[in-house]
Amino acid sequence: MKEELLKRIVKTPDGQEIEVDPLLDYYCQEGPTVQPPAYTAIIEKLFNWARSESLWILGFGTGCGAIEMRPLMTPRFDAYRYGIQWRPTPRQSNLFVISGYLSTKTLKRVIRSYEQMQGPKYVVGLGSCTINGGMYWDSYNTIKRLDDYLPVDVYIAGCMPRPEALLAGFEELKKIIRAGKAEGANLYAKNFEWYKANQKSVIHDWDMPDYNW
Amino acid sequence: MVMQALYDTLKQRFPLGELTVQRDNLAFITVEAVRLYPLLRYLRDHEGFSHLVLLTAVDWLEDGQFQLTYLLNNRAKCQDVGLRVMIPRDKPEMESIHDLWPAAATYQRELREMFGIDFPGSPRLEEEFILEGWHGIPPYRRDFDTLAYARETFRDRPGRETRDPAQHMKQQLYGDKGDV
Amino acid sequence: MFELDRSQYPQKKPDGTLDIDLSSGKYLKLWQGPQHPGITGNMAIELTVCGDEVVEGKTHVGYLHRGFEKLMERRTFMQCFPIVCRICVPEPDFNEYCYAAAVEELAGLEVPEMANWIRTLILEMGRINSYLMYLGGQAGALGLGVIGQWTTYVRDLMLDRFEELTGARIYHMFILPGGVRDRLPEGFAGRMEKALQEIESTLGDVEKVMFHNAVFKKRTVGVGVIEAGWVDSYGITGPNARAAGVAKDVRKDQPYLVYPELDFELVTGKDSDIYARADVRRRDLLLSVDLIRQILAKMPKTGEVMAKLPNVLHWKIPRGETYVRGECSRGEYGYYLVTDGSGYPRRVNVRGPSYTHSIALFERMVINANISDVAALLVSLHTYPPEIER
Amino acid sequence: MIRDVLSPFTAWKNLFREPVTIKDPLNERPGSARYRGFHQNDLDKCIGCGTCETICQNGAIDMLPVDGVPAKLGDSGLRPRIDYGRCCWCALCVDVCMTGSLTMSNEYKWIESDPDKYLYMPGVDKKHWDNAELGYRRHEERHLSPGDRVDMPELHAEERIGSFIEMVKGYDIAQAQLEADRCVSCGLCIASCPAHMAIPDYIKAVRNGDYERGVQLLYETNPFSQVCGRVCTHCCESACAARHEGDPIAIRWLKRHIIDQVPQERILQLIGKPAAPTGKKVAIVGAGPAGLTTAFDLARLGHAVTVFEAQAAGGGMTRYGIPEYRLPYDALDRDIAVITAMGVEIKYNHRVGTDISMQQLETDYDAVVLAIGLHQGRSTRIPGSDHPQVRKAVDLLRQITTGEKIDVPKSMVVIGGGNVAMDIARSMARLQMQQYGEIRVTLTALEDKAHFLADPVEVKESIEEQINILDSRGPQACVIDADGKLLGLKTWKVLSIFDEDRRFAPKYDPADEQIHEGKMIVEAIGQMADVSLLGDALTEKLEWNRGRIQIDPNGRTSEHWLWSAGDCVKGPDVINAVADGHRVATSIHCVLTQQEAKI
Repeated sequence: MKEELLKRIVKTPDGQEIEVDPLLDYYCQEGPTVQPPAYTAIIEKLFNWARSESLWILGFGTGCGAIEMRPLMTPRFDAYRYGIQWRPTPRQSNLFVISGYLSTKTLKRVIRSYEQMQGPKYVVGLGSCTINGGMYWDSYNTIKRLDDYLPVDVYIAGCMPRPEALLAGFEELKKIIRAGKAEGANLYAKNFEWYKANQKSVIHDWDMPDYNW
Repeated sequence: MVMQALYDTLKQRFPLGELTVQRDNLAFITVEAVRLYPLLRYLRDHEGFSHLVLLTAVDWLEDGQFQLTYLLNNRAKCQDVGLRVMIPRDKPEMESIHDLWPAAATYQRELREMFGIDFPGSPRLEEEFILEGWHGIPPYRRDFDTLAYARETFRDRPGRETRDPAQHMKQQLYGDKGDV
Repeated sequence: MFELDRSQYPQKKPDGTLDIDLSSGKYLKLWQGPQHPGITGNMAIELTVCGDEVVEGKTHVGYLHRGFEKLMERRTFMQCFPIVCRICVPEPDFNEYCYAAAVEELAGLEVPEMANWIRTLILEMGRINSYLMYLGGQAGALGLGVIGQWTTYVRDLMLDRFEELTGARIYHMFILPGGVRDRLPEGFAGRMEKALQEIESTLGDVEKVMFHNAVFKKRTVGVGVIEAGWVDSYGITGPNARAAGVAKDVRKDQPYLVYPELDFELVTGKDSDIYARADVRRRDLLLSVDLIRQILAKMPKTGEVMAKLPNVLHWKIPRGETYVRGECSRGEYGYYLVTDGSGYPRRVNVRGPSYTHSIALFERMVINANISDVAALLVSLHTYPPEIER
Repeated sequence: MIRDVLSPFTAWKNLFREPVTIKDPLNERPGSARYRGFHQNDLDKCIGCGTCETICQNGAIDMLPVDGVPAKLGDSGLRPRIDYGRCCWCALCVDVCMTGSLTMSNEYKWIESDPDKYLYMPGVDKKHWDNAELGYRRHEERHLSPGDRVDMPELHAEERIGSFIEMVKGYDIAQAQLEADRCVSCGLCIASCPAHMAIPDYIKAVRNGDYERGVQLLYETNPFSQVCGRVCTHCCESACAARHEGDPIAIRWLKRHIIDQVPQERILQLIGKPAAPTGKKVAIVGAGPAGLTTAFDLARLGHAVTVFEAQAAGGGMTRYGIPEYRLPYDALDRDIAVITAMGVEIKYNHRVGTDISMQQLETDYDAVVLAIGLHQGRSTRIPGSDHPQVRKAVDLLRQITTGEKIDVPKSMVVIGGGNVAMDIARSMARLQMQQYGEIRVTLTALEDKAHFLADPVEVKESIEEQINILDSRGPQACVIDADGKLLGLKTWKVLSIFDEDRRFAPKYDPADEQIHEGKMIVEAIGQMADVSLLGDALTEKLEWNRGRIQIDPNGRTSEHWLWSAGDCVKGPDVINAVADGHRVATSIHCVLTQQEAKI
């Protein structure tokens, strides 16, 4: 475990000595909860439409597929007109695009970022690697099935998928959201134990709280 | 020819092993581990081989040895010389050269992590470099089976099966007819 | 202008290491990445700052580690060909070329001339792509977002050319051991010329908006200087070295493919700061545009594109070892290949220029830098994380 | 400085520029002509060889059976299914495809919520890109496909025509390795080989230069490798995946190469010793490939085997039917020597029915195998075919082998278009050359050139040896003059051979009549078994099927002690006879050991 995560005594500016246990003190210990639809069907529908038309993607290029995101967010393909934009922080995003393979080291950061995102949140798996390991099927350092660790709404085939295919994937995701079927965040809360067990089975030095909210 | 001349010059100062001239401007020379450091310093300071191109290892599992390859480049003459050092696999330890080239410390960190070769004195050797939370055999060693590890650690998606054409034809066409 | 004395913290311990006591309250640990807009790709830097001054920086890599060098040891020589390009995403072709050249050298294959011309063309096209991405990133790191919008668009024009030539936008998988997959499509040169003109015109705008820009100059001139003495100690190659006045380029020093038949001068700089590096890359990009024109004009119209290969399903290569290098947009890209007479490589080591640039060199350069310059500094070294950790 | 402040404002000029944005990126952007998009597979062209699966470094391809695509010779009936959770679209599978059936379209959009749906069988799972015109195709120069067949060094027609020296020289090591390198190890050939030899494995042994392993593999399924390496009908090569776009792998020549490389003594060592004696005795009638294969297998298993052979040497039809220039006798002798070394006793010049009766064999032995081959020639029964100068091909060939004096005619006509007809024509041509220095052999066949029964290579070589081959000629009569001297053969042009029901009923055009000059006419239109040795009582007892002894799938006749194998029950073919021998040996061994268990 990293030095800064260890339990330690800290001297405050006024000279007091207090004990700090970062994992317990810095994070909320609550787990995620299932969020049932809060409104009547017609309002929920309106909300879903609004959600589908504002896909804010977390700018975290986890793998090679990230390179095709740049053309998408620039004038040629101009995803902004589809209500899609990129945000630098998880707090402002509701869509996580896993751009290809995930090494176990990145998976750990991906879980943290995902858990910090606002619900309702969606995950798009990009390319073969997220489906069944892709060309890294025999690698010791990449996960093979993204859906073991995060709830995935849509997969886009390709290695890597082109911007047009990405766009088609986002359009598909919009349909799913409008239909009220993009329940990833709730699925994650419901099966939290299962997801955690899977995550911990591949991340060998788990030095963070179980839920990074 | 040029590389042979260099070899002959070096040979007057250092006991050297085998020379393999791969191209006009690339040769590999085998040296003993204890001779490496002075040889590198000599090449750097007196022969113009000032650029450490790479430092890597090859696992000769069958021979019980690691081969360390130090590739040096002479920028002015556009020549490369690779120094091969064989070290025993059961005691993988080598003198650090980070004081000759600061960049070598990174290579040594990687070798430590991926091959389990120790370079006493090299900075930040104990820190994790590429892997995180890795226990077990260093992955670049030949006796580490990456496929077996992946199968054991990660779940493959079910639904995959395949048939061998010859076996399938046997079963379909002649297998049940009391073949030998 | 008043100069801040940036060397009072931290003091050195007698053994030479820095005396950084986190609980003293003087220092703060700051992570940049892996999920951070001020980072190139998926990597992280761990900064220890004192005020707005960085006193120590550590590069963390491995987020993209897939173990290529291991995976290649269990793939046949032809099976390795599709996976090598994944080692460096923005400029994959050097992997294909260096791997192919190393295999050809050890297997004793003679590559047809036509294939060499097409290889050179592809490598130069890839270089343009890579530089365009860099220019957008460098400007973006200093808040000049519009440059990235322009360069990404013209880069896409080049990707269209890649698509019609190789059948894919990013991972071209076109240069395979023995040659290349196909000849140029009908009318390729004309469409390429159009794209080149668009790129040139965009670069003119970039020059006006980015290089003749008071803000950009203020932020980059004199910042992030690489001292000449570091070039050898830190294994610096490519534009990073050329901007420091070290006129080294594999294309000239150990000419490969058809570079001896092309007419060009090395692009060098002298100030060795962020601005100089950006400028060297911009001019190098224009050189590549010129080289592509030369290639298309000089290349033969017909000819074989593949050497006769043995059956690729059980291709064995005799025992040997070699190192093959090329000059990619970031510097010296090389493959060290060891074979043992079997059908699989014994060992492959990929030497990406980012390896030394983004770790040893960056960690040295970031000391005493201002936090706000860190992103620009990192981008100016032009590093691609996947080639560091493979 | 001022310039640096103002210059960036030039960016405003873009306000007056056309936008570069693509209006409808979802529909306006088809992949390029070479785009490596989703796969297509032409199911009819695909042969299920699995080469795509072998080359795939991602382990993305499975070979699976498909409804409506049965396994048949040369087609495994399997088709590739690609896991798009693995594929990287490198197109190596397309490049190595042996038939060019696998291609790629220029389509690239495929979205799913359920990741399990990405198992995709191109051609079977219908997709809108199945007929896409654009997309990646294998290069017409087939860069990654195996190269051309290595030519077999042979004696030229002029060199070989005057003698019976073996005309095929055999590959040297470099040639053999080059040829073996072409094999993609798909294994489609195994099913088409009657003996189901481990062909890909022994070709691999050639590649690796491990000839001893090769010999072991050969002897697992075939004790007649010298023979089969030279004269096998090589059904395997007609099922070879390489045949679709080029010549098949020279499997037969590679087999011969293996056996040529290992000295006889070493072969004997490699095969090992027979099992401990079982005390069971088996008699085999006929020392041809079927009989000797049965003998070899049974002897290896420890049974005491005695072979009765009417002729003075073993090999049966391979010795007495196949000319020496195709199969030298010493090669055959080496095969037989290995078999006798296994403890098989061969009694030459023992004609069953004359020297010993079937009844005697029945009482003296635990099992008897009838492997008597087809040594009686059929006759055309045209007028004049009973003339003494009208001969049967099998009889003549036997005479040539035994060295009997033959009155070689200056000119002759052969009737028949099969391999035996070619053999006798070419043998007689050699004798004519030796005796007269010129060749005058005419060969008339019922079939037209496109449907010749003989191996195309045989036809080609016969023509090289100046044999006058006439197709579509139906023999009508042997022309005999008043003195009873044979003058030649009268033939009519053949219009058709079979009637609507595919029955043999040739139609001729009498207007197109020719007389072919010949002092001798040889009938080479087929052979039958000489079953007189059975004796009346046994003939009566046995069940028959269209003139052949009725056998069950294991080669056992209606008599529990009697098996029959080889040409006499299965028609003429060496490798079939070998396969039959194995089958019968297995059956006998099974029966004998079961008897043991009962006691």
